[in-house]
Amino acid sequence: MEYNLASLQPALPEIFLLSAACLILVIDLFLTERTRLLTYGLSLAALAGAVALTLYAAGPEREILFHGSFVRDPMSDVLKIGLLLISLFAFVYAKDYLIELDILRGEYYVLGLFGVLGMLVMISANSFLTVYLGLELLALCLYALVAFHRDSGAGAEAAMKYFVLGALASGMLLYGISMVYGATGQLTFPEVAGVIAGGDADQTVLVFGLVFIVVGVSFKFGAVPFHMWVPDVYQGAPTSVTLFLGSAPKIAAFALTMRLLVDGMGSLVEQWQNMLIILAVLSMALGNVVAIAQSNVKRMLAYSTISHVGFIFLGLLAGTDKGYTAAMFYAITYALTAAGGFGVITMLCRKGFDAENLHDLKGLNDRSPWLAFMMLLIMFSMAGVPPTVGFFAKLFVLDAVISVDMVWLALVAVFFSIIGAFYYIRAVKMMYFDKPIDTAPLAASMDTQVMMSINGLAMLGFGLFPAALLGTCRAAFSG
Amino acid sequence: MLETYLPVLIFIVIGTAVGAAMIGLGFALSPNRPDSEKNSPYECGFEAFEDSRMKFDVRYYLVAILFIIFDLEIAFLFPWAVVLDQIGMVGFWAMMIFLGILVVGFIYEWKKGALEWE
Amino acid sequence: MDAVIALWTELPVVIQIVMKIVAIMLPLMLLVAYYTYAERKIIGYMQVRMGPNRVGFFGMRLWGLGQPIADAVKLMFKEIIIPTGASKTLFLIAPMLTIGPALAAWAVFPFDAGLVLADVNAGLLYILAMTSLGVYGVIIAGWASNSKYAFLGSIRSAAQIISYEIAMGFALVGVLVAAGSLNLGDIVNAQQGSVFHWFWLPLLPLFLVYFISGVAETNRAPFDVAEGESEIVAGFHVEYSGMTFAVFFLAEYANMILISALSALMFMGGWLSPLPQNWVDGVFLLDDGFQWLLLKTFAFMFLFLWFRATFPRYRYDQIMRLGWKVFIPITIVWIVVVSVMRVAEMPWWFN
Amino acid sequence: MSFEKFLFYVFAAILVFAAVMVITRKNPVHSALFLVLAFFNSAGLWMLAEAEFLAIALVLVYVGAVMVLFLFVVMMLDINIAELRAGFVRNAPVAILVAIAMVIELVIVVGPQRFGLDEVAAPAAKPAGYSNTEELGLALFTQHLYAFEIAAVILLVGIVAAIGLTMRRRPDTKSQDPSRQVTVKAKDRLRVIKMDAEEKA
Repeated sequence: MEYNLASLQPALPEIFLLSAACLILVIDLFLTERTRLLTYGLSLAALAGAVALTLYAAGPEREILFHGSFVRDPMSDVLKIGLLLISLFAFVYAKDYLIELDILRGEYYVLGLFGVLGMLVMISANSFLTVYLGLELLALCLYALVAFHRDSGAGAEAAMKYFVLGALASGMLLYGISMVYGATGQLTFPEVAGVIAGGDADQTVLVFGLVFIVVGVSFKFGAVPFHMWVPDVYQGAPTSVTLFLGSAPKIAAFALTMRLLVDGMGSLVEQWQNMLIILAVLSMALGNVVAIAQSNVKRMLAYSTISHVGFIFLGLLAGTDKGYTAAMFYAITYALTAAGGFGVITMLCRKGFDAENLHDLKGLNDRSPWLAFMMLLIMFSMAGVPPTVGFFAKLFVLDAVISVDMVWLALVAVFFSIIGAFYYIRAVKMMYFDKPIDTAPLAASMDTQVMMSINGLAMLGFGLFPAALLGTCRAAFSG
Repeated sequence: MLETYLPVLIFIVIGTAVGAAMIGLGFALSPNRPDSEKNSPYECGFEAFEDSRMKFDVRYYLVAILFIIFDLEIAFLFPWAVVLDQIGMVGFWAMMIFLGILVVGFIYEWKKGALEWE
Repeated sequence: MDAVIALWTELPVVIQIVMKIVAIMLPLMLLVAYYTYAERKIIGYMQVRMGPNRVGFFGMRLWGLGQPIADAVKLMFKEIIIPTGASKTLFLIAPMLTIGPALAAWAVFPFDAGLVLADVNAGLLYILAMTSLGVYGVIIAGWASNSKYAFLGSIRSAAQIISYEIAMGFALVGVLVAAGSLNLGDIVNAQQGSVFHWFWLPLLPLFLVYFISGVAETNRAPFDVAEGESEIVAGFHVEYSGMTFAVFFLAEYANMILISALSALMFMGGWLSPLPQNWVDGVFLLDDGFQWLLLKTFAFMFLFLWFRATFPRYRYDQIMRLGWKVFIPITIVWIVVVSVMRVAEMPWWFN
Repeated sequence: MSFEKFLFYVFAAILVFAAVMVITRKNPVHSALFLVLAFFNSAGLWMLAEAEFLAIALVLVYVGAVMVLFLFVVMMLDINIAELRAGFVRNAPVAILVAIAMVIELVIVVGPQRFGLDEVAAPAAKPAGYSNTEELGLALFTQHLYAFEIAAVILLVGIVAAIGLTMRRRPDTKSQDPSRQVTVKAKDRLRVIKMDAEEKA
């Protein structure tokens, strides 16, 4: 195959981001403490450039590159843009926190960019090999980021846990992949799907492979019962990292599941549907119930994440385009919401004080009505209160589940969402009706404020006009 | 192909066996009269105190980690060099990009002072 | 004669191989023994001393030629001391792990056109893998001894060995790019022509890096901080005595010979004659043959001794700087240069 | 039984033995060394499968590099062995259960009824000139080019992460730079000040 600028066009976002990240890594070496913010600016520019290139390369057709290991299709376009924009939010929120804690080092942004690159690779993966490498690239960056605050013992411990369990999950995934490869003799998804559909592959081996792949994916997603690492890692990592970890990778995990289960093993839907039902129900149940008991806000949001992962699985397990659309909508909007939620927490931190506890939110309205309102929108969206976007996300997923005749599952989901609403509303109550414990003024830089406003209002905006985003998501699967 | 490796296997076995045989010979021929002074680990005139296996500078671990990374790079370079004639310019540039990415890492190491032994 | 050949081919393959191995190993051991003698003699003369000149055979002095034999016998009868607190098994395994790879690397070494024990495709890779195992003996010896000096020496030495191994590996990649094959025989054949077709010329920087790294890899002067008598007595093998020490000693010299022979093979045309082929075709001793390889190897072995007599010891930070900050950049750049030459088929080496 | 088969069983037996020793030895250094032995024997198995490049690369990379780091870590860190042992005994029943489950699962999946010689024909022996390295290179630099470049990025992230997490400049070192010492000028060190003579009070 010939390689030139024209034939490489579908991969331009990845190529650009890689070059930019390498360049920023080198530039950062020559910066002093005072000019360190240049790294920040360049990283944002790199993300913005990647967005532009994704739009430039986008189109309704499917393009395959690099001997079938890379694919660009409408789904990847939408996911990439969502991912890049949400990472942009995360990078902006992280800046003030890093400055306050005196850990502003270029590595945060560089590792973040490489992590984003890994996610792009996953989104555009068309073979088991690529998807695995993308996942490892992301995971490696995340392990390092969790341990980013070197003087923090909790951070190191969290990184260790994350690393060990993450490596185990990678092993599971790889084991499953090797079985599927053994059964089908193919690595690229369309060919694997072809062999499976042709009925030539050994069913037992395939199903065992599938089990391991699903286990690996659930580990990465943090679905119950493979969620043990989530609360500890979210709590132990610096908030700026939790913010990144808790938002954008959800989109990548969605892509991972889509590529592996739908693109690669779509005809085994009956098998993985049952596995996902168990995972989804357990995640929603445990996530929502345990979150109530948490007093640490990062931990609470970690359990909340687990429950939202259950919802994403709910959409996926419908096994229809409608379900995938709903799950995609859910993943993107949840990632945005989570970025905002952790963003607010980073804004509560300042030198020598790491806001972690739920009661740090108390009286936020008195200290900063604007920030409290943004947090209100975010919490409502997480709880699924109309007219925020979270409501519609849940609605679409439930609709998809009902349309494949699994009403009981929809009822279970609604039941646990109502339980979940309790702790979100409790946080809102603390912000508006409790006296502040700490009355220090909240200072946030201009860019953070602007981004936070966009983020908060987006909760409302997408909620009032969900059709635009939903239409985009739908277009991704209509082709 | 396999039969060419048989001598290699035998050579490895014999090579190690020679070492073992020589040490065995040493034990067979030499006297063995241990005493506590003779058997004490070497020290400059005083009694050995504390455990001799201590922690040491993290830099040594860092060297070992960097060594692994570069060793892997070499492992990638070997098949490339062998098929350089057959893979054409695409293969050539693929390796140049690979090397370029790792040179970035090398510059990073250098500037961060990971290669500094002060 | 025919009967002998018939008898030979009748032997089971394994016996044949074992006999061939013995035919490689015995001369090697003898060479090691007399290399130590040569070292003392040559350095002696360089320092205007006589070197060993007493021990001979049958009452004759013979310039001290009996010295290595006497040393070997002496070491055999020396007590093997195992320090208290040492892990006994590992303490004894360490020297075996050092000598095993040092000898086993010779399995794929071609001594003349077609004269090789195992003509494997991945010969160069095998050599690199075997040399990379040498570090185990050092680490285990240092740790098993339960002595601070041994431990310090082994850590220093291990970090040094692995650092130079990268430079060595890159240099080998350069050879590989130039020759286009991992087979050592093919590498020599790719240097056909005359002295100007050998790889030392197009790969000059890599050649220098390889040989100097080889010196560092074997822990020889001026890179012998691991032994650094004045600082940490004898480094990782301070607790070893008798035959256990002798095995380390043997392995060190076997490694030096290996590095010399490999340098001769990969950069100096191996058994090829330095004169153009049409001049020497069929001429006794001047034609391609084992004698050239031997001569070239001896030249490199002499360099080892010359270095030791000439250069003062490097400081540890200087050693690490040389390995990481000088050699690795040089080799990376030169690999790119060589591969460009190769792809562009530029000078006459690569046609 | 052919000689190859015999070698296979020898390598496999030592491999399993070494692997068991890795997890049962008290001393972590012994465990690491048994792991080295295990790698060696897997290299032997790969060699029997005619994957010469991968077999030697396994020795080069895993034995020659990765295990060296392992040894560095286990030798030089004070690992509390007794504490580890307690966990070992406590968790042993669960671990054995999982292991048995894995073995059963493996037998079901890769047993002879699926991947036996009846199901999958043995590959033809390779001709003498066959170079495994060459085949690998051709596949790596055409088909798997994209994966190869991602591998480079992963290695780069490895470098950045390792240095970013461990590197600290030590403020207490007293290193000297000889070239600066040699090039020092008198006026850098000594300042001659013109002063008026003081009158005696």
